[in-house]
Amino acid sequence: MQLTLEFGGGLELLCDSVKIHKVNVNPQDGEDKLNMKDLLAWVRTNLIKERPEMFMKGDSVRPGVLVLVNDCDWELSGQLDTTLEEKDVVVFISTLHGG
Amino acid sequence: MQLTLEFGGGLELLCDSVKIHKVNVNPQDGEDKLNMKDLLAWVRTNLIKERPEMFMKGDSVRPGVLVLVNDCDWELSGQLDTTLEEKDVVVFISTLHGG
Amino acid sequence: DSGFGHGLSPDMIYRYSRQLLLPSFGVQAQSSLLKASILVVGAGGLGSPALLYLAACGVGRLGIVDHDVVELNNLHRQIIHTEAYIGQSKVESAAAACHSINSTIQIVEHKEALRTSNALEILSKYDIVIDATDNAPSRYLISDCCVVLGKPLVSGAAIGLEGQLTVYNYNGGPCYRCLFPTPPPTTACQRCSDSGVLGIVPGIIGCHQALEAIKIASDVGEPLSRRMLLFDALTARIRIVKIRGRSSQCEVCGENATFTAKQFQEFDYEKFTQSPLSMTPLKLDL
Amino acid sequence: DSGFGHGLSPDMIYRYSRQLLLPSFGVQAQSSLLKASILVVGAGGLGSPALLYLAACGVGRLGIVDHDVVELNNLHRQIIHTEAYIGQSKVESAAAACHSINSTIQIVEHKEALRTSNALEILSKYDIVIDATDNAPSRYLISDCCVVLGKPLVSGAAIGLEGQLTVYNYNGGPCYRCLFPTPPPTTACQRCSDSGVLGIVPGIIGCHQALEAIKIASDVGEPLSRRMLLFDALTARIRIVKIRGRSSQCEVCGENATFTAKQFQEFDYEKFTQSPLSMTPLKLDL
Ligand SMILES: [Zn+2]
Ligand SMILES: [Zn+2]
Repeated sequence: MQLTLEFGGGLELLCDSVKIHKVNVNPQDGEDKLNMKDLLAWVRTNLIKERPEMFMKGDSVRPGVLVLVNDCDWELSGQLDTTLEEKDVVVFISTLHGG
Repeated sequence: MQLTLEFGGGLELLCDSVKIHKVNVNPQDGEDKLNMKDLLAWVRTNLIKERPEMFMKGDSVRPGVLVLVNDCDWELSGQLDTTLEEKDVVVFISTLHGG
Repeated sequence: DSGFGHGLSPDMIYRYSRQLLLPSFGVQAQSSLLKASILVVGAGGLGSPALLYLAACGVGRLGIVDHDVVELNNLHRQIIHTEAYIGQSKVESAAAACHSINSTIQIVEHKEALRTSNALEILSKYDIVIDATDNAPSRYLISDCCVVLGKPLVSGAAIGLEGQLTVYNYNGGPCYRCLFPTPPPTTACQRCSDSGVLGIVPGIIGCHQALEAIKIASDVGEPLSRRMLLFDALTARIRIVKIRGRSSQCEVCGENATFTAKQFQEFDYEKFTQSPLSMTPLKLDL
Repeated sequence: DSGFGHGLSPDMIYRYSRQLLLPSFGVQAQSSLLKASILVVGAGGLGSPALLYLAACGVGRLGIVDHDVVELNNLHRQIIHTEAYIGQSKVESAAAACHSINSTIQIVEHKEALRTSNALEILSKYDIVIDATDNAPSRYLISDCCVVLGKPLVSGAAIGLEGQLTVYNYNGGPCYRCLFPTPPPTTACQRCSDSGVLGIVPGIIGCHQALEAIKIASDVGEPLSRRMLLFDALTARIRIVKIRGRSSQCEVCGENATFTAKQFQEFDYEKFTQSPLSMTPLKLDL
């Protein structure tokens, strides 16, 4: 499944400072769907190069990270249970505090 | 065919000051496709309430109007010959000169 | 009343004529602005353009909170301050600048840090609050105080080459804690003073904060509530995304929340976020 | 050179420290900015924030072109001017404001209207041009002149509650005429002075113009070439759309175009667009 993953607000620093990743992620063996929980595990294994605790906490993202699936907060689509579809765009962005 | 048509830069004044129009436009009798030329004729007949010369010139838009199909200049997709698809978003925007 | 019915003097009509001419703004929206009061917390990178534009457009009463003094290394982004004010209070400097572009509005100087001990009193005097601060504890403190007082909050942030903006606690929308119930780890909380920022980035976000406050104050357009603007200056990309509504579980604004003024005053925001409300910036040695 | 290798004096290091700290900006981009020259045509609604931020961030030489004087009805949006400058030259007023926030850069005052007779000489002295004017003939004149001289052009416009922004003639991208080969009917050319504008709208667009000019001058990020930003303040919607590249048919920059400096000087932009380069605004009577 082709997905576009974007990292912002400093999270890109955890993946070699690359903000946009065009990736191919498939459902796990025996599954026919890919959900956000699967994707997070995949991202942690395949994209996060350092300080994974700055990206995840338990099996979700750490506090202060917003997750957007197709420009929509994942809280509105079922959070970890959100089912992903071909060509979806998933954004991980750390909230900023500066000014 | 369901389309979203948006007017901006003052062009909305030609259609009752409504900027966003969700419309249903079908190919003409005997045709299986709808292109931008057909859509312009449809817009002129169905949406433009006043001063049509501020919207069209000949069978195209007047000078100073940009046409965007799915956020992309119609010059890049074939202008009047651009074929429209279900759920396309077409923006008509007048260039601004103020400051 | 000046006798014109709309409450605008001839001088005001002349000054604000380009806004009065505007069919979707006009006399009614301008009159609302002139009656409105807006508090800007922070006269720094975000607050600078926000304050200048709010003063210019005719907000009736404009409050400024800050405890800092102007430093030379602020001037690359804090365009409200001039070299002549280096070493002086940011609030005095900002108030003087606002007064010089519009002497007909009221400007209120709050030369102190916003804390649980003074926030309720200060914020209660304004219709709308703009969070233009630079740290996590202040953001929780201001949002909680706005919930307690029922004030809409226009929240902006910028660091490096990125900016973010949304409106909290407006018309049934979420508060800051609905989005961020748990504070981030302190290592994730960068400040402009430590991590750097391109000056124009808070400039753009601060302008958007002024716009959203103007829209709320004049009851014109659709404020950026339940939506968030995400700005990346480097690639010139802007997303406006849909965010969650008010959370029923929110500890401050949720259905069963009982967060009172007294609890607010006793809440330790520095302990909650594990970071100080204000701090001395690092020194740069090239 | 100050002896530090990077050409930055200790005062500059302190002043620009928040930009120097930024990994994606840093010493190299700051040095480029300090060596760059940028011309802002128009010290009005768009030019005000653009000039303030360009001065603040450290553009080495900043030119300002305008022939107007400051009026009270400018002040709701032209935040670079103060009440004290009403009746005085906009260029002098803007130059004084820029100088007061950064006395270390060079500011050049061009107190005249830009015309075919002086444009080549003025524009040739700068690396980058910002179009912050308010009328169609000026926009064609400036773009054509930039093509003749090979200068990138950061073009912004705002009216009412909408704004637009793009970069022309940059890195093989289109010029203004590639997009608009034929001028619009004069009835489609509104000016802020006639049709009204909410002050913060040119504020936001002018800030974006400063950002794009900074990116080009410092060779950082992706400038908004072949893309256009469309901003609707009322609904808080921003689109960044893809626009055409250079047109091979363009009469000024196209493959077979032979538009010379001499032709530029003889071109009648007022006749071409059927509208004057400058004009007295309407008077508002409520
Ligand atoms: Zn809440
Ligand atoms: Zn061209």
